[in-house]
Amino acid sequence: MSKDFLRISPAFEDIMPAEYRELVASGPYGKGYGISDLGSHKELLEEHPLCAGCGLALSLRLTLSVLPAPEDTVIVGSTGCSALAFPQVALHNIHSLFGNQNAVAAGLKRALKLRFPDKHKDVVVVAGDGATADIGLDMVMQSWFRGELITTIMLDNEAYANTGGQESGMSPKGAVLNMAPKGKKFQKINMPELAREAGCVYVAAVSPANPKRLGKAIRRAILVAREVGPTYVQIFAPCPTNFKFKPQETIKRIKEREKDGTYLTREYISQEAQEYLAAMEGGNKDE
Amino acid sequence: MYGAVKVDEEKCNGCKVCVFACPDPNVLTLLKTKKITVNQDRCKACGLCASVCPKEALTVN
Amino acid sequence: MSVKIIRPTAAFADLLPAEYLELAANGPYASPKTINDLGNFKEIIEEHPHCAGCGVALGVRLTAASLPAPADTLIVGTAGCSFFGLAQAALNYSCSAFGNQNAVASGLKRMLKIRYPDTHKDVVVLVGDGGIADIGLDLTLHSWFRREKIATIMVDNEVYGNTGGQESGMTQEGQVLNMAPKGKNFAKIPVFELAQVSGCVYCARVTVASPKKIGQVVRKAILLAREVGPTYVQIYTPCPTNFKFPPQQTINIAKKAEEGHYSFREFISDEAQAYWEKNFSSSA
Amino acid sequence: MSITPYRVLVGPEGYLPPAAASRGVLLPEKGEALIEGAIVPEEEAMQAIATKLLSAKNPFFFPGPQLLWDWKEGVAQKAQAVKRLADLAGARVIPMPDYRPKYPMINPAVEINPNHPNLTIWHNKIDLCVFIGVHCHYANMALKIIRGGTSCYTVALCGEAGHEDAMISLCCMGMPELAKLTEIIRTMKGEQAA
Amino acid sequence: MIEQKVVAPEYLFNEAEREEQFITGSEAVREAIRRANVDMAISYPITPQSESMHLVGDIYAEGYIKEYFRGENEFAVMSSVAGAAMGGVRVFTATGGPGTLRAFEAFPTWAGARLPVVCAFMTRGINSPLSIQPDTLEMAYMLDTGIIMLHAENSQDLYDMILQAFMIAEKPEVHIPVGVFVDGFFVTHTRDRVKIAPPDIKLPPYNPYSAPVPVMDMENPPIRQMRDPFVMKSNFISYAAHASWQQEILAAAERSRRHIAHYLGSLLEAENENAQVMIVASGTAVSQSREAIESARQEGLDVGLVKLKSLRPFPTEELKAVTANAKAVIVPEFNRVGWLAREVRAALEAKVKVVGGPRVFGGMTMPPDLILDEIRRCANE
Amino acid sequence: MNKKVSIRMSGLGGQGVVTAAHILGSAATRDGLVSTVNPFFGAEKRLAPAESYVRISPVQIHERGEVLFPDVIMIFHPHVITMGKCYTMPFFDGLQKDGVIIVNADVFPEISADDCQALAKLNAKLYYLPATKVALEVGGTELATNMAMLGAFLNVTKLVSVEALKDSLAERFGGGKFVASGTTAALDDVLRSKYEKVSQLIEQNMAVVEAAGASLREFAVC
Repeated sequence: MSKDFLRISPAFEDIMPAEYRELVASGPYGKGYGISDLGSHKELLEEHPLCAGCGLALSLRLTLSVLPAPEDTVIVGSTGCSALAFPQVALHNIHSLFGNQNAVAAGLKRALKLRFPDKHKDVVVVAGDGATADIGLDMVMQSWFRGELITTIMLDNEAYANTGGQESGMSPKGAVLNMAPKGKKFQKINMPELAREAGCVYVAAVSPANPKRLGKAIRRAILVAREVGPTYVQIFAPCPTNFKFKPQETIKRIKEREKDGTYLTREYISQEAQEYLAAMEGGNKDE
Repeated sequence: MYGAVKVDEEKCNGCKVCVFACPDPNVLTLLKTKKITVNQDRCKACGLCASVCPKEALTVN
Repeated sequence: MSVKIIRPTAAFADLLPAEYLELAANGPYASPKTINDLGNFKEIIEEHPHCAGCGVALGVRLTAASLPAPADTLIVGTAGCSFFGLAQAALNYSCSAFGNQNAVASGLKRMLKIRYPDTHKDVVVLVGDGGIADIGLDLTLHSWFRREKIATIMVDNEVYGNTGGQESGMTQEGQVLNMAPKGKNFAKIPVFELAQVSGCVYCARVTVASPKKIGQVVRKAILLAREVGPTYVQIYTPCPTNFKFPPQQTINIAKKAEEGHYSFREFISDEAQAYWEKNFSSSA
Repeated sequence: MSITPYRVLVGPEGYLPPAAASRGVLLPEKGEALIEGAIVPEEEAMQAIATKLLSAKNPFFFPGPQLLWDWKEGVAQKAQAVKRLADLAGARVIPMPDYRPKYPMINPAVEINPNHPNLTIWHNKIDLCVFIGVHCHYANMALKIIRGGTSCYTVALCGEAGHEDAMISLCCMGMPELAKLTEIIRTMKGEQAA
Repeated sequence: MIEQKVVAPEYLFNEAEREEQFITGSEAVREAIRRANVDMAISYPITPQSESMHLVGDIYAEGYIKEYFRGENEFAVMSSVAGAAMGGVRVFTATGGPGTLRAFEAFPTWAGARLPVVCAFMTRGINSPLSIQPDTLEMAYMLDTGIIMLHAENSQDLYDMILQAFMIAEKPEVHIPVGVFVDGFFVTHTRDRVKIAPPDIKLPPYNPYSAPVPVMDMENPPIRQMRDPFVMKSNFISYAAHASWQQEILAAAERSRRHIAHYLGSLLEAENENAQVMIVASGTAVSQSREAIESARQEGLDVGLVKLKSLRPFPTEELKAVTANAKAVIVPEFNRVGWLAREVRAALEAKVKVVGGPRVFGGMTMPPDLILDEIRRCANE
Repeated sequence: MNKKVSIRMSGLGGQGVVTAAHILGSAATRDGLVSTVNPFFGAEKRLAPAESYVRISPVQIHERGEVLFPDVIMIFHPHVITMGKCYTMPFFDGLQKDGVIIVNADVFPEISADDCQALAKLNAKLYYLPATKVALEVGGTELATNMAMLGAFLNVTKLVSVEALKDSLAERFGGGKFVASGTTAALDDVLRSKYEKVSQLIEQNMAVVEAAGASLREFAVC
């Protein structure tokens, strides 16, 4: 957007509620903020109805704080827990339907490219594991096959949480959940690997237990998607409500799973993306 | 388009490579004599059998 | 099936048209046939309306001749060219809606397992590239994730043949087709690799230029799917009609592809390899 | 089309009344306006707005995002003009900065939200409100809810085609129309004072 | 590509000198899109629609359209179309039969999201067993999706209605999708005379900033903007918000009446409306009826015809008016359920006898004689 | 002409029934008549049954879809009669009184006594010609079979002018506005490849049209 788009009409300055004035005064638009700036500025995400200790909410908040250009970012979401927080995000974002987020994003990205040929409009898909790996897998992968210049972020809580805790394709094998009363019978879907095979030029699996790494991955994914090709980031976002652990244990839980090797963090960068990033990150080593 | 493949029985050695090349079932069959025979009514004359025959025993008009 | 169901009742045997009698007497049900027996027995597919020189028809015919147990095989197909030959096959064949073949097959296989716990009922998905790689990709991959014991066979003509020659996800990059008027601008979908990542225990890639290989890999895929897990075979079946080459060129084109983008590939998981060696290596 | 023309009157009309458009109320053409469902010349509607505004006990203006944010050329001036108009009419201003279903609740003293505009109306005891600068879809939603559940008189100053669900609606509202309306109010106020 | 200049829609529709071409319905689609100033089109194969989108692809290659691609299935295509429309461009697609049903979830949400998409539906059979042949059954399912439904009788209608559809759909107070329905094969593959405007003119472009909802480009306020949030009664947000939203979609369709009448002349066309026997039909059934009526007139029977051009919004009042003198109304249809007869019956409120039929389906042709038989029966009663 | 004539063309996929219908309808339009043309495909498969329909009239035609009651039936391949490769059985189903049937066959296919009787009752005129043979001999390709059939049609009905037919052919293959779809496009390319120039394609195909008349035979029903 234009640099001074987020400006209140002078005539109405005095009647604007405080949160909007704050957003203008100390919001992140055009500032290039990163993870380390959190706490020092007005965030894009407002108060939302997600559960206490929600790993997904935390991941979402961290994700929003590292968008390289929030003023030119449009997010496409999908049905699920994340959709409950999105109305409270100070960005243009689209709910879409359940599972069609990458198809919507593909249409949107091409439309924006056509309308604004000279600037980068970052189209970022943020959806849950059910939307990405189950009902929407075809559309997710086809957007990658086609090389759509979008970033796909999966908030992986390993269950259908919003509908009450059913097994998803990303649930770990053996997990007893609704609709898997005897435990899930098959392995967690290997999405990072599928993403790589399907043509993603940057793939990362991260978690909010390491916010800096998460921030770096998201940033890289979005930058690479501007020019090189589709990118995928999978964020482990455990759900205290449906996996029945205490809200304060979310991060501990991530660390345990990372330690026992049942949730691997990893990063894959194609040669071309590597070169692009090297050029981009050359002068900016602080992350 | 209205023709059918013809077998030169002199040249055919019954190797059946043509049988594996035909997209249509039960068109080419191997006779007891170890020669291939063609069901003329069903042949679409595409020529695939001829394209693989090592003995050049098949021709499409 | 019980071979009885292909035995004409004595009272009406003389009334049955010749092709049915032939099928009973000389079809592949009574005694096991392999692809090497082609030309010597009555095939289970009858005359069909595929174009002359059709690679898909050839692929389907060779696959049908390679079934290890046609009497206990159920084919699940989908809309597309592959449908035409199979509609004339003496097999139980269901043509599902476009793209949902692997979901239909999953339900079918599980039900048959319950009804016939002691017999292997081979559920084989036999469809085109559009059905598997485009519209049905999600359902295909999920049947593999769930490790459904079905064999999925793609007859890949790299185009939507039946609807008049549109670009499919399996079309090669750069190819000009309908709906890709400036040429396809992304690579062929790597279904073979995706199958491995998604849990298939056996994958093979062949072309109609190598019929005996088709015979081997199809048989292997179906036998392994009985006990070990999902399997996938991808057969290159060039389309003379939509790629505008003379029908007699189909096999030559497939042969050339074997030296290029369609070289023979095979993947087998350790578990499947062990099972194969234990049970079938002598007969392979 | 219905035989007795439907009148868009001040509410509360009841539990989920149909949209006025579904009851046969048509939108005005340029130069025309709507008063309570009937098409009238624009001038007449402006007069009616002025009368209503000046006689209201507690009138409010609800500027929407298109006017609150200085996002393109001309908006700041238009916002200024609207502010002057409100001041002239003795109306207070409460903004509708966006349309989200806000969590957990809005502060009805300082803002209005299209998903439950009635909260703001009730809280501030508003008897007349003027919508301006709100995207048409959200304005229509809000106007229907207000008409269904409150006794607030609604006026819409629309830059596009107008709103059947407002009791008075202008369409094609630009700076000249705004100036004209201001002038009418000024004149009427002068007359009242005199 | 021919250099095109933007002209007023009225000029393109009514005034520009037209050339008569002997073309198929699919070619008529191409000629409409060529003049529609479309930014983007997305395709997926389904008979009998495919040819239309091939031809649209051809004009993309020629440079008339800026973006075009094949999606992976109809649901994805309709979703991508939604994304494009939210991004503020004029977008076109087409589907039919099973494709319509595969994509179905998208249509009510297109309407709910106020997307001015124009989609051509080339109807065909949808039930098992599979059929690629003409059948209008899918339209029954579409009636309550909230989209505007126009039904073309022939290629001329198809050409005109597609162009007009963009203008109707994009009116700020309407701004909901328009489906242009046409009977597959009977129109798409039939070669007929079609009068078309010169190729060097086109419609005015779409202005996304007049939309009744903010376009999703981060260039206009509000920035805190979600398309389209679900509304739950969990936090002071009333179900009334959702209900009011839905009313607004219905209202948008109502508002389209004036624009349909402006661009198409009317929502229905009536001939000989004082007749005692009236035929009410849409699509190809109108054409078959015309032949039957010609024969009936030669027999001295007095028959009138109502051609319904718009099915949503439904021209209830107009239909009542033009059938006021009728003692019987015959509704011939190309589907087995008779959805149009249901609509007509509901509109006429049992004041007139409504004969539901003749009906053919599964690809069968409707011989005008079948309709003639019904006319004779009704006339002699 | 003073009344509508409905023509049904039955053949096998790839024989050009759709193209023949297109050219005929287009020619009628050029002669100032009104025409509609529509094909019925099963699926676009070569050698599968294919039918197309042409209606020609001095006044506006509304009716569309299958021609159920043809005045003229053109049969492009004897298999239509002998193997049932058509959408209607028997092959003359729906033929109107005094109707015409033109068959591509070297000898008229054998038909049953009952069929003969039915045809006689209709006062049907039956013709046959070796259209494929003419196409090969004169046009140099069997793909000109449809032109031979049109030549026979012209000879029997005189419904459209030779000039109009030639112009339509030129427009169809002249590389102008017409864009053929899938399978038809493929065959178009094959056909074009048989001739060095489009003008040659047109000349030779028109030669086929003319030659067809000479080899046309009437078949006496019983």
